[in-house]
Amino acid sequence: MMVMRYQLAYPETPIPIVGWFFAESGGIMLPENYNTLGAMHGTIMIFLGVVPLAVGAFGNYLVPLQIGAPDMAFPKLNASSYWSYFIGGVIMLASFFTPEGAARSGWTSYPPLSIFESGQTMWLCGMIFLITSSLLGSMNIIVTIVQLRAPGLTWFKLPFFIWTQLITSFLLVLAFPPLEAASILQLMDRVAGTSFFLPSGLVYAGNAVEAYGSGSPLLWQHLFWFLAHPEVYVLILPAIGIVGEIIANNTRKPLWGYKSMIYAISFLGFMSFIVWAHHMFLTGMGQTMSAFFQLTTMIISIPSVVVLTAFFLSLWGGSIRFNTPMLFALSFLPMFGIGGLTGLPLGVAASDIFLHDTYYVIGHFHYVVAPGTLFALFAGIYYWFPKVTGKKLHEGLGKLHFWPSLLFMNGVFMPMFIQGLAGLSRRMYDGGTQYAHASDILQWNEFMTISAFCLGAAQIPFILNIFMTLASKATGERNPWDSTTIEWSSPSPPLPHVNFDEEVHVYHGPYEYSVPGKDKDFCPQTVK
Amino acid sequence: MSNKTDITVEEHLEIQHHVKTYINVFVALIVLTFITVAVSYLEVSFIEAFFLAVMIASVKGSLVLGFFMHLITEKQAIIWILVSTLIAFMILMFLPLVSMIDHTNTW
Amino acid sequence: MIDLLRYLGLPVGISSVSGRIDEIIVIVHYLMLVLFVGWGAFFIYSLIKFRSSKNKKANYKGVESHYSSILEAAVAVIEIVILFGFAFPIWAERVNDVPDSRDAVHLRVVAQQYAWNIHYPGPDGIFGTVSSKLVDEQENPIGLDRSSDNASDDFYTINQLHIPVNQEIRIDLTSKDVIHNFKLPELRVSQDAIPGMSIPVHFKATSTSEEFLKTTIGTKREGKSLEIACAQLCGLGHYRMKGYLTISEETDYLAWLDEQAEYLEEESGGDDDWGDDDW
Amino acid sequence: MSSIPYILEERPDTGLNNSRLGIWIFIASEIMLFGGLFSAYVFLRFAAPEGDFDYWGSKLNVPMATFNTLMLITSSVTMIMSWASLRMKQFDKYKMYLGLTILCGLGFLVVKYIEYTSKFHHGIFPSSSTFMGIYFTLTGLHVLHILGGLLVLIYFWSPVGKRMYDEDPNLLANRIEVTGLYWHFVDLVWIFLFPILYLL
Ligand code: HEA
Ligand code: HEA
Ligand code: CUA
Ligand SMILES: [Cu+2]
Repeated sequence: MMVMRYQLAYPETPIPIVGWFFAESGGIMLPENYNTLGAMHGTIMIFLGVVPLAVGAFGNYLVPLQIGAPDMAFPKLNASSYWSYFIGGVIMLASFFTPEGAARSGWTSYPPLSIFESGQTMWLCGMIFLITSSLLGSMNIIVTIVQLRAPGLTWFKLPFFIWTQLITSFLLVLAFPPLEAASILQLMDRVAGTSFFLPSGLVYAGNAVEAYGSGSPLLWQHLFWFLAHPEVYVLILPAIGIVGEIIANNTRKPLWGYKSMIYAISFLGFMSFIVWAHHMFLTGMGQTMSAFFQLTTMIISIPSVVVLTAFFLSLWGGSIRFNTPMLFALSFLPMFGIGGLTGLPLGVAASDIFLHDTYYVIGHFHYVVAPGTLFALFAGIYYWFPKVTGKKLHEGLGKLHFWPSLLFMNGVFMPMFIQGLAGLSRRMYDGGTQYAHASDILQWNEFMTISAFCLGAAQIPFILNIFMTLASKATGERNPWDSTTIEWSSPSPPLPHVNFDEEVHVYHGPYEYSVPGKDKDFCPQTVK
Repeated sequence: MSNKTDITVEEHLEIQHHVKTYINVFVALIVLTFITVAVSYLEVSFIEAFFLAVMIASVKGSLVLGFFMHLITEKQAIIWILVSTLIAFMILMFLPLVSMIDHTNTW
Repeated sequence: MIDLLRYLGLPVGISSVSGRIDEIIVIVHYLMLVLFVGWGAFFIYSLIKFRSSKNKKANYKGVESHYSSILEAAVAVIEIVILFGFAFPIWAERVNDVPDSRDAVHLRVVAQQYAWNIHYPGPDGIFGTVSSKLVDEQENPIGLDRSSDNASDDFYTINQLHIPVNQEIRIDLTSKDVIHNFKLPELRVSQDAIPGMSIPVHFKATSTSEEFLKTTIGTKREGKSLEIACAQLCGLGHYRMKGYLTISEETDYLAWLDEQAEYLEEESGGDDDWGDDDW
Repeated sequence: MSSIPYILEERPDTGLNNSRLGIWIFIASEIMLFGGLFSAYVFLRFAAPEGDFDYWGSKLNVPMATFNTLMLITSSVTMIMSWASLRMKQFDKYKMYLGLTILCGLGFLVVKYIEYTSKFHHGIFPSSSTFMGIYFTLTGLHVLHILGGLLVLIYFWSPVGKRMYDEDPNLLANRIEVTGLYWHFVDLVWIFLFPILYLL
């Protein structure tokens, strides 16, 4: 889906292979298709992709294992969360095939546009289900972590991943409902004729809009970003957690500054509720508020720096093994570094005047979500695959997956900064061909598109790897990475409904690697 | 905890004692409801009316929370959760407002 | 650094604000570069030095010094300096020092799908009343009430923004339908146009279109002048919502104004339909 | 059935059982859900033309809403009485109080229904004004919560409750306690909705 969209380096030429999708226009993508794909790409990647993967899949699967619990606290709630997700997902995907088409107002769905454009109703209904699903899931995670920790597993013996899941779930519980409320309001605007987000005196497409008016488009932006900023930390925190686990394991030493990292991410979680309006600097914000939000935005970058620094320092003195999970986890660091650092000029309102809604923003957040979160998720898949299936993924194919991915990721997203610096606006159907100020950087479009295709191709070894490994014979090895955390003391795959085959009791902190005076270089949490 | 059908006399007495509290709270809530309605007929400015109404509602709310929902004897963990919710709630209520007032808008 | 950014694509800045905005972009990029190179060097060095084939046994303790906290504090301090020293003042000037009509060339811009309507107050410098009820896409896209006071000499253009060089310009920005973003990339001006709100932007152009065109000679951009871009998704035509900006010497600007006034005269003699002017 | 610990008994270090913690987190998210709408209400009220909200607000029926407030408060107290009875192992009293709670809830819905339909008869719809929009959204969502709560209450009032009681009275007591917490929360929301929508 991504790839189709990216065809737009060659605007208004028929698109090979997937052209049938645009049959009515002879294979040429129309602006409505482009806007639809853009909005749905964002929505699907974030709400149907990364959140369910990072919180739903990784969280639900690993949290009980890592805290030595037999299952999640509320299995039925888990099921309903899953079904709610399923319904939401079906609604979202089905919307492509309705006469109206899917949403096309960006994943941000700014009214009034979103109220006039077609396709949005399905999007809103889908969102309400997806939000409910995430809410139920995260409640479950919180209760599980608080209540079902194995005996002896005190708060500061929890693996870092568990902490990130806990904070993430809190963010979801507190930040998602306002978006649900906002979705309900927007739904009312669309179907019941209210005007929460419509000011008086609109003239749309030549006709006066018949609504009562006196609403405010900015209200949506506030409610949306009240969720969506915490949301970006929802995307990154589990990733950071995964990376932490893998780094500790493959440097064979404890994470540096474990406690300070926990404090940092808790602080980050709290702060994430008061930075949202840095997405709204150009809505005419006055001096007081812009100063406030710039300040909070800069403050929130500090905990990220603390966490990253801790990761870097963890490397020092280690005995670093470069296996596939580790490679993905390591590359996460500079990639997230680039993404995070480019957040700074966006967070400074004065430079954001120029960079707002340019490809610089696109570059910024793709660096944090694609080579950032996505790589961390890949790392996690490689790392925990042996636990889930009892079979280890092939290392060679893994490396064949990693190196081209890393290369082409940068090939896709690095030029975005250049285009952004030139002032190229995002969400341009023709990639900016119309505009004079884009003429210097248009050639990059082709380069990025080719990179994106290659990036897609680079996923082939991964998929092959998964299928080949699944077809192979299970070794059932419990602890292939010589890891300390609790999940590795269960059978691989874990037993249904009880996970563990013996009573779990925890004696140590999570990362007791290379403890001086021990003969093995790791000391599992469950072994005295 | 007690077994299936019996409870001790002390427990019984304790619950009876709680029941008395519930009744008292109930009466207080009813009275406060009439007070809010009565107060709304006062001729005061919007801001004053607003604060009065919200104040009384908050008192009522605290009664429900504190006694019906046993918050006054609830565990630390839950208090923490609610306090952070309250903070998030306040942020959600007031930051957008403040920023609306702060907007540069020539109309 | 500015050369590097220019080389990468940052267009020449030609307004009173562009210098300071570029400056802060540069400063932040310096900070980013230093951090990235510093951490990157440490990163690569550790990876090489502590690879398992060379360093068989990990050190349980690892780094014991606390220089890193100093570093984190330093980052914080630099960010604060950037904010208080540069960002806040720029923003304050942007939103608080809005000139009023007497001190500036005062225009209104009404965005719509997918065009920019530029409303000039005419010689009297005062805008006539507008009302959404009077909007007629053909005859009167901004809904100007010709019968109101001060309206008789008002005129408007579509997608043609003419301004004089070296004079304070104030634009009151609004939108008829959805949210747009009024962006003049070379002037480092950008502001959302939000229906129901009228938001002032102000700036001073420091070079004329002609002078600007000279700087593009030899680049891919040669011959393409200044434009108004829309930087907020506003519907299907978002990508082609483009206006033209002409910055001229004051004399030329005044001449242009006179020309417009003449058109207006002609029109009010006959009947309407004068809107789509000289382009 | 399941090996999940702390379903009923309390975990020593947190002093909580799973469902009580769970319901409170659920309530936290509900607070934020209604918080979003309250925030919208306040924002829109300030953005609206002067007097607009007052004008439309005066069209609401205060006596009916007062009556409804009393209904909900009563239902809250019967709810907690039914839980207390259950703890005293008085199943019949429990059933009576729970039945009263359900009746009060139904009564609330009936009054709300009358209110809504009379609005519709007068040609007042959510689209009539921003105030009416937010009024219908807020109360509508609240009604949905009442409906949901009623379904659960009826479930426990039905023979299922009896069966559960015979199996393990403490389990039923726990379920009723948790349901009660939710029910009180719905009451709490109304306590704020009432003055904000009807009286201001
Ligand atoms: C995972 C997601 C994620 C994360 C973590 C972040 C993190 C940050 N984001 Fe980002 N952001 C998004 C996702 C994310 N963002 C998305 C999706 C959008 C666009 C939404 C849309 O409009 O569609 C966006 C948009 C966005 C904007 C709005 C831009 C605009 O529209 O004009 C701003 C402005 O302030 C911003 C700022 C920041 C800041 C300051 C951080 C900080 O938290 C970053 C802190 C991190 C660091 C400072 C890095 C620290 C590391 C080092 C110092 C070491 C580096 C060195 C080496 C590794 C060698 N972001
Ligand atoms: C998590 C979020 C996420 C991710 C991963 C991506 C990944 C990618 N994105 Fe996306 N993007 C967004 C979120 C994301 N994006 C958002 C929010 C927007 C803004 C939308 C808007 O304007 O409203 C956007 C917009 C956006 C644009 C700008 C559109 C415009 O403004 O006109 C572009 C342009 O090139 C782009 C490209 C890409 C590319 C090439 C990738 C590649 O990295 C994709 C590569 C993909 C893979 C390598 C495979 C992905 C893996 C999975 C799907 C999981 C599979 C799982 C298992 C196998 C277990 N994206
Ligand atoms: Cu107008 Cu985009
Ligand atoms: Cu943000």
